[in-house]
Amino acid sequence: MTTQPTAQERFLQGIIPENPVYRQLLGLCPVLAVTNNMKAAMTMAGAVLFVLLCANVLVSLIRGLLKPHLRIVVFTLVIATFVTIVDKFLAAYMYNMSKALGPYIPLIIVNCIIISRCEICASKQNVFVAAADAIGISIGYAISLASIATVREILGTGMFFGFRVLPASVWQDWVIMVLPPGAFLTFGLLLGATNWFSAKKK
Amino acid sequence: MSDNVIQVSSSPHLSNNVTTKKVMIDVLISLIPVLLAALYFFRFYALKQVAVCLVSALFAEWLFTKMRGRKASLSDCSAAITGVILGLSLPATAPIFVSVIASFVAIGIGKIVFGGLGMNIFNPAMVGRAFVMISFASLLGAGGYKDMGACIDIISRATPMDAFKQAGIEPSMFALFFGNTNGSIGETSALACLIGGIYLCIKRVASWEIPLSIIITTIVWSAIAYLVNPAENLTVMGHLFGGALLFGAFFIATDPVTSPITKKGKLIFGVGVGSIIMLLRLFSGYPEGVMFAVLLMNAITPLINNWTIPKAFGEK
Amino acid sequence: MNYIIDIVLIAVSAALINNFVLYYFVGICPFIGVSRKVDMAIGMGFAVTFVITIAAFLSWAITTFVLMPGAPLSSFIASFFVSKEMASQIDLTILSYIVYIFAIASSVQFVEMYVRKFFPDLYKSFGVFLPLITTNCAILFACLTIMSHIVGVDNPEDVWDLGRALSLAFFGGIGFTIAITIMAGIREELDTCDIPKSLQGVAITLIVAGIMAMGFMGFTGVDSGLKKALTKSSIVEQNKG
Amino acid sequence: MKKIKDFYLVQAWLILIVAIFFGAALASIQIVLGQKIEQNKVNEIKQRVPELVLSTTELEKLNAQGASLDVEFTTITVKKNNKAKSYNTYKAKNADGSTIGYVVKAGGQGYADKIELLFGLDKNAEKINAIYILDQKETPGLGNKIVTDKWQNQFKNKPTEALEVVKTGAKNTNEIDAITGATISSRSVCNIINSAIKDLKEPLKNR
Amino acid sequence: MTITKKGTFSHGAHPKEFKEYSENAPIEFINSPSKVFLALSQNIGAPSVLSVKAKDKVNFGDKVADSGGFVSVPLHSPIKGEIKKQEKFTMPNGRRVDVVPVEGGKDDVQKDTKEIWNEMFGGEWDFKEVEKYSSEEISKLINEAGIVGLGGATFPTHVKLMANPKTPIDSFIVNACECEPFLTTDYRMMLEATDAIIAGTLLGSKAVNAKNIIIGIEDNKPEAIKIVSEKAKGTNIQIAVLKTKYPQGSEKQLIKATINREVEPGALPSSVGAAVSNVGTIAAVAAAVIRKKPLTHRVICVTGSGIEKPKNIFAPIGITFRELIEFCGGLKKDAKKLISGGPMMGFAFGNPDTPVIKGVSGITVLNTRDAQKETETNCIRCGRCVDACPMFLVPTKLALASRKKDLKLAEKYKIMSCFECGSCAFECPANLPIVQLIRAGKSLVMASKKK
Amino acid sequence: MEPITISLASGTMLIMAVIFSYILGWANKTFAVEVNEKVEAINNVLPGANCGGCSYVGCNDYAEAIVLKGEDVNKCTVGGSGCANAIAEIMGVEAVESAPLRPVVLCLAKNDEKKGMNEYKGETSCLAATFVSGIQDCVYGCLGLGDCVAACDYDAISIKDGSVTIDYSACIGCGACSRACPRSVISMVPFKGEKIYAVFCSNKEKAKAVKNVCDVGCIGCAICSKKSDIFEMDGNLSRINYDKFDAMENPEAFAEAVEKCPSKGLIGYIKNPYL
Ligand SMILES: Cc1cc2nc3c(=O)[nH]c(=O)nc-3n(C[C@H](O)[C@H](O)[C@H](O)COP(=O)(O)O)c2cc1C
Ligand SMILES: Cc1cc2nc3c(=O)[nH]c(=O)nc-3n(C[C@H](O)[C@H](O)[C@H](O)COP(=O)(O)O)c2cc1C
Ligand SMILES: Cc1cc2nc3c(=O)[nH]c(=O)nc-3n(C[C@H](O)[C@H](O)[C@H](O)COP(=O)(O)O)c2cc1C
Ligand SMILES: Cc1cc2nc3c(=O)[nH]c(=O)nc-3n(C[C@H](O)[C@H](O)[C@H](O)CO)c2cc1C
Ligand code: SF4
Ligand code: SF4
Ligand code: SF4
Ligand code: SF4
Ligand code: FES
Repeated sequence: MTTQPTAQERFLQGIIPENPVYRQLLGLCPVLAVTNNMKAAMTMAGAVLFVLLCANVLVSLIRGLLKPHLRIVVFTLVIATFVTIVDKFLAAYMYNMSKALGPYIPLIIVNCIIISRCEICASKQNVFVAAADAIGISIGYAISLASIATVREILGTGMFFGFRVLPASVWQDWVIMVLPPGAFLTFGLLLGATNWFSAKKK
Repeated sequence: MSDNVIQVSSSPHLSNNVTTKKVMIDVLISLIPVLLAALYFFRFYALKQVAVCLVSALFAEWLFTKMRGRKASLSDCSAAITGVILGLSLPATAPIFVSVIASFVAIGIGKIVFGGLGMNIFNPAMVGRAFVMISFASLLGAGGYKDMGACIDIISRATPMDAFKQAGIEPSMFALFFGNTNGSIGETSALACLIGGIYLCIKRVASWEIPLSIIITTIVWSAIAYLVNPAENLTVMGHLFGGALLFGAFFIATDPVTSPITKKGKLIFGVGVGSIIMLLRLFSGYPEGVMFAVLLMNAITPLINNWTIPKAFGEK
Repeated sequence: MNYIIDIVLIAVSAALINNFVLYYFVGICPFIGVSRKVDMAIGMGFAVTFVITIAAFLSWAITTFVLMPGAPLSSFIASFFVSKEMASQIDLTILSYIVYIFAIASSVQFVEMYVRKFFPDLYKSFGVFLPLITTNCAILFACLTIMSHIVGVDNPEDVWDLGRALSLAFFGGIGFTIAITIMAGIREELDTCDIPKSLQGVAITLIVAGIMAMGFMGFTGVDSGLKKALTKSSIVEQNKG
Repeated sequence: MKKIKDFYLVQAWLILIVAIFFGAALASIQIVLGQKIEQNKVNEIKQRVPELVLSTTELEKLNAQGASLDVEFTTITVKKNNKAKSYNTYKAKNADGSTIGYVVKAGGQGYADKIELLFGLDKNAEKINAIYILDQKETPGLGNKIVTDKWQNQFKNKPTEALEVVKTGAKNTNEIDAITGATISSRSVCNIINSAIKDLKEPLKNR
Repeated sequence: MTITKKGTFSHGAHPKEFKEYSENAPIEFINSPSKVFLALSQNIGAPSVLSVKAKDKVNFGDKVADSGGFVSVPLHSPIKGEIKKQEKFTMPNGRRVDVVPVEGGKDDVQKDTKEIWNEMFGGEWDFKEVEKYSSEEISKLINEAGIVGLGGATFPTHVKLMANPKTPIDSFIVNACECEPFLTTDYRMMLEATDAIIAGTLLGSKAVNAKNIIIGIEDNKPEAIKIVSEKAKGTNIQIAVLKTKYPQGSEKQLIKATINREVEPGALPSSVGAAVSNVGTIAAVAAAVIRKKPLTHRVICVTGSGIEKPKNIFAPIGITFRELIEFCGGLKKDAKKLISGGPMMGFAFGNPDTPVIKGVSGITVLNTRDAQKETETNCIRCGRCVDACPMFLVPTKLALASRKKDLKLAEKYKIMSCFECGSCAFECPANLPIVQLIRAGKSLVMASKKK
Repeated sequence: MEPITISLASGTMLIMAVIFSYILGWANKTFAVEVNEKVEAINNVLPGANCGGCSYVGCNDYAEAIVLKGEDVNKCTVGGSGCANAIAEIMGVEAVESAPLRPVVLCLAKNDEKKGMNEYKGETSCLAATFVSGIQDCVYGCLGLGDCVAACDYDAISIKDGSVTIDYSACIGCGACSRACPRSVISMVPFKGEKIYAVFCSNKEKAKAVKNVCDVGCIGCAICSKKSDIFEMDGNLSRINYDKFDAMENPEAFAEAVEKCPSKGLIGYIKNPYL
């Protein structure tokens, strides 16, 4: 049998080589939905980090007790609980952001990234590795969200993190970028670009 | 014996000498009446618009094919059509940067990413136009068409479709037919569109099924709408000559690449385009729906092709 | 009459104007993953539509009867222990996400078993998609949307009943089916196209989806337009009647 | 005989325990945070009340004092086409209990999606004091200009009769200038206000 | 005799006719060459089996090979001479076949070609003689004469012209369309061997017991229509004048145009009660049955813009293309492409020393201008190919599916129904080699079927 | 109040969990799918290129064939012997030493060595070109139109002057090129030892016919096969028997056979790039 990667490998792999968005193409709905500005994207990434970290750690702790046919249920239960917690925290302490993200926070429950990490890593390896994996993957996820959000926010509103970077006097916003078509087009082209770069590197 | 190197190839060894380039040049010829009308009504605005789009479309085609490492494909003239049709579908007032972005998007995202000529699913010009229309809605929405400061009178008026939708002002049929109204520079003259369009159909460059079925569908729906509620709806003639209907039906919906290949498919396509145009004109937030109707039906075209495979000769 | 118009408008909006995939970005995974062949896409579309409707029914019922503040079932049970007043304030909405995901998972399981048992042929053609659906956010999204129209609505008139909930879910599913089928048609066509290597596969699919989304933006406002037209004609009708 | 291990529920003991535990945990979180969330929702509206019922000078004065207004929340239900319709209204009172004005929450279809807004009325419900858009999804750059102060300021001191949107230069007191390129959004806002005022004018006056 | 007008089929193409090169050139007679090369597989079906050995002497008309099965024919020597060692040649259709050379020595006196023509087709014909032969006798004599379809398909004619109780045939159609541009072989036959054609038509219909006897001629050949209908007076032959359109001469389209029946894909004409034969074939049938002459010579039209003096030549089978071309004054300086057959269906070849087989109805030589192929672009999905395809297929899809080797797609679009007429590629503005791609696709489909 | 909420919440969750675990338990039992552990294990070992080099549709197919049909363990050309050993271990059998199969192009004629070349207009595809006669006289030789190039997913093939070159550093031995070649010019050969010999011609005809069409072809004189039994005549064409090559008894005879071949350069070798 192949040996399981170490904590460090897990951490590093999650960022680029196994990037959940550009490489594994998992959990694309929020990637498209919340990337019309950086703030929302980063909040989303934070929420994913929290849920993934908690779920990975908890699953890893109870991995000895899992029955094969029931493990997915346990994962779901764990994930759904943590997502509810994040959601309520946002509603309590970042009310406006919570309103802006709307249903996409609860949709983390069905985000395949988390369940696949529980399955691939947490249910097989120890807490330490699982945590490293969660952080690595979350950083990878955050980088991906940031790349898309940067393009969309700057072109779509002339701003970055809410600060104006392209002066309104000369810049006409490309409104389409913050609307649904812009999300698809930006991600599609960025994905093409990453494919091109990695092919070239080889 | 012969001085030549003998050539071998597969049959047939004759061809009717129609080439892609000739087809495309025929389209450009058919656009001449429309261009003349545009120049007549919009003067240098039209010249500027078409020239900017044409040049940037050609440049984009050259640039992107080069980036792909392919031979330059300017000589097939299809990029020129994209440029001209795009220019004609923009308002006289659209600033230069809008035209340039539209051309680049049209050629880049509308065409080259799919593999260039013949491979694209969506009409490149309409992809470009939709992109800028959604991006710069204030410049290309109805408000954008009006420019009080313009030195050409018609540009300071509201577009007829919009005037009707907003204020219920009945357009003059005479003006709609000949074209001295505001609007996208190529669409205003129904007469010019008809002349060019009929030339296209006679030359078999465009299939007559598409414009015909679009026009008939539009007539049917607008007649129904008018009969149900004459007070609030434009007449059949208004729908037919107003907006971009004829321009779209003859020059845009007929793009062979993005419309179905079989006769039956073309009829279905036309009925679809006509129906969506009327749905959007009657109910949507926009005064006009040609562009969206064409894009939506382009998307369905592969399915239409798939579902209208003709029965082979003798097949039961 | 007004009720029917309401249902129709919810349907049009869910299927076309605010298409689940192209406007709300939910169900992207199957939209990209299962859109390579038209027949597969249609199978997936109908499977989703079916499950989404069942899940919507379940979540509507659970929310209305158990979870929302003052829901009949939970306040009935609570009234054994505390005063009626207090009991009607019991608020279990915090459980909603968990309950929904379980409702979805069990309806998928249930549908799978039912179809396998009674329609083995059907199972062969679309059963393979069922497990995938559990992690399809379109379903959970529909449940959440329904919830947002039940809990925390100012005006009791605006609280959704079952009919509205099912209209949203069913036509949301139909909208998904339309989008994925169109996409599959296009992707079959793209197989014979000369797409740059780095754009092949998912990237070009996303770009096509972007252009489709532009097209679907044309429907913006059709619901208000329809509403205006329909209410007007129904007023005419009422006057007659 | 079946072994205990073969019973489904026994196999699932972990799930059952986790379920109970999580249920309890979540309920506790609800108890802790629920209040705060509710507060957020109410505050979002309540903190707007002063600026919606007071004039600018009054508002500055109030802020300088660091005082706050007394706000009373009521739901008013009116009959319309044989159907009940409820409005959330907020009555602002001085410290002495005298009414300053009312804030009404109303909503309706905009260009793209629902628009939700607040508007403030004077104490006799005869003049609009100001409006505030709570929620809208109009097109950025066009319809979403309804959130700009410049446009909203037109509503100051408009009489509570049917407002009308005009495209070129408002002349009459009941006219509002449309946002160029977004007549529909502009009209939607006015329609929402018009219909709420029509429903509420009498009930508010009578209170 | 009756004449019907304007029958046709739907779709198809309208290539320029180019018949002017050779239509007014009377049939000429080439001297027998000293060496001929007889390909052993000249027909569809099993190859013929050599019945002589190297160094054997044969005389004019002697059998050199036996029929190799039911769907096969014997082969006769067109000259007097000695059998040589077998060789291999690449035929214009790309097949590599065994060829047996026959070489006439110095003392072998060759029969005059003109005399052979006279014996086969000339002189007086008495149509009453037809009555003397029974259906079976006719088939047998056809078989012995080694006749294959001269319209190009080279299907053994005795198989086609044989009464079969399982598939009764009520219509016998003679294919005199010659819809290929340039070629005038059949046209000259109709003008110069009219009697033999009428006799052959009657024999053919008798062989299959058909009541309906039709000769289908395109309306661009008024001379031929005139003379054939004159000679057919007093018989029950109908002349069907058909619209000039490519591929009017294709079997299925001809049946549709004349008797309005549609042959299902993959089925034979006999499934709708029809049999179709080319005029040249039918003349050879007459010569075989009534004059007992084997098929050793045929008329070959050498034409095109790259030929000095286009001619219709009565020539021995097995003569090389080079000899025929030289008989016509050779190639012009700007000749670019040699085609065995017409330009629509014919095969281009590079080696003029290849021998002619029974199915070669003509040689078309195109000059540089006519052979010019415009540069290929991507398909613009214009649908012209769809509007041209007489089989109602979607050629562009077939071509693209073949190019991508997507056999499922190709079969979904019914690739095997294509008979490679070339109407699609003729019309295509993108100049896609549609037919070539379809051929490749069909070969892949067949290979996958075999597996 | 609070205890009630908490217990109601827990209760609701419990009921759900019960229902759900019941359904799942039942489903698990009713629809248990037999997963063959060995197949899984082999799947993990196989490289997952799904290239078809093993003559199965994909890696999984091959894994199943090994377990269920007793297929040999050394068919994976990509994984090579390491992979074969791993599979052998799983299956508990002895791995037969397998040399990697690599493509060799059995036609060396460059454009100027091919006779009867005519100008060809049409689809740039060898398969399509086989339907046009007269492109070149030899109907067995490489057409140089690159179906093999297109078939190779690893960019290992290039064509210059009508002659095909394989870049063995990029080639993984999937055999796609060999399957794509309509003229069967590319043969998959075991790469073993320092030099891999081959007879670089595919023309099956007799001497005269070959001489007519090609200067460097195999004329079928059979001298080589008379000298050494490593060579076997396939009709008029000489072929090397690689099974015998490994255990060559008489290397001198082989050397002599190579020496005596009248077509110089016809029998040649490729230096094993993997040593
Ligand atoms: C080919 C073509 C397609 C068009 N399609 C649309 C469309 O889909 N939607 C639209 O609002 N305007 C479209 N237009 C612009 C309108 O036809 C026209 O200019 C309109 O009266 C301007 O109103 P608007 O700018 O408010 O949309 C199109 C114009 C052309 C030339
Ligand atoms: C992409 C796009 C977005 C639009 N968004 C809005 C909007 O949010 N609100 C609005 O009232 N009109 C919007 N419009 C413009 C309408 O189509 C319509 O032309 C306009 O309401 C007419 O108003 P006007 O007469 O003031 O120009 C939009 C147009 C486009 C093309
Ligand atoms: C596209 C196409 C065109 C044809 N054109 C002719 C033609 O012009 N004349 C002809 O005799 N046969 C033509 N044929 C061959 C006929 O289909 C048929 O095989 C022939 O008439 C049968 O007669 P035979 O067996 O005597 O040759 C054509 C076939 C095809 C596929
Ligand atoms: C009849 C006809 C209409 C055309 N219409 C358009 C058009 O509306 N927009 C466009 O970009 N190209 C048009 N073209 C050019 C060309 O087909 C188009 O750019 C292709 O989509 C490029 O692959 C047209 C071509 C023809 C023959
Ligand atoms: S597809 Fe075949 S049958 Fe149809 S036109 Fe082309 S070659 Fe002829
Ligand atoms: S005629 Fe040519 S360009 Fe037109 S659809 Fe057919 S293959 Fe394509
Ligand atoms: S050259 Fe390419 S196609 Fe051929 S075996 Fe090697 S990797 Fe496979
Ligand atoms: S080796 Fe075969 S496939 Fe490759 S170019 Fe030569 S003939 Fe074509
Ligand atoms: S993240 Fe939405 S379906 Fe996968």
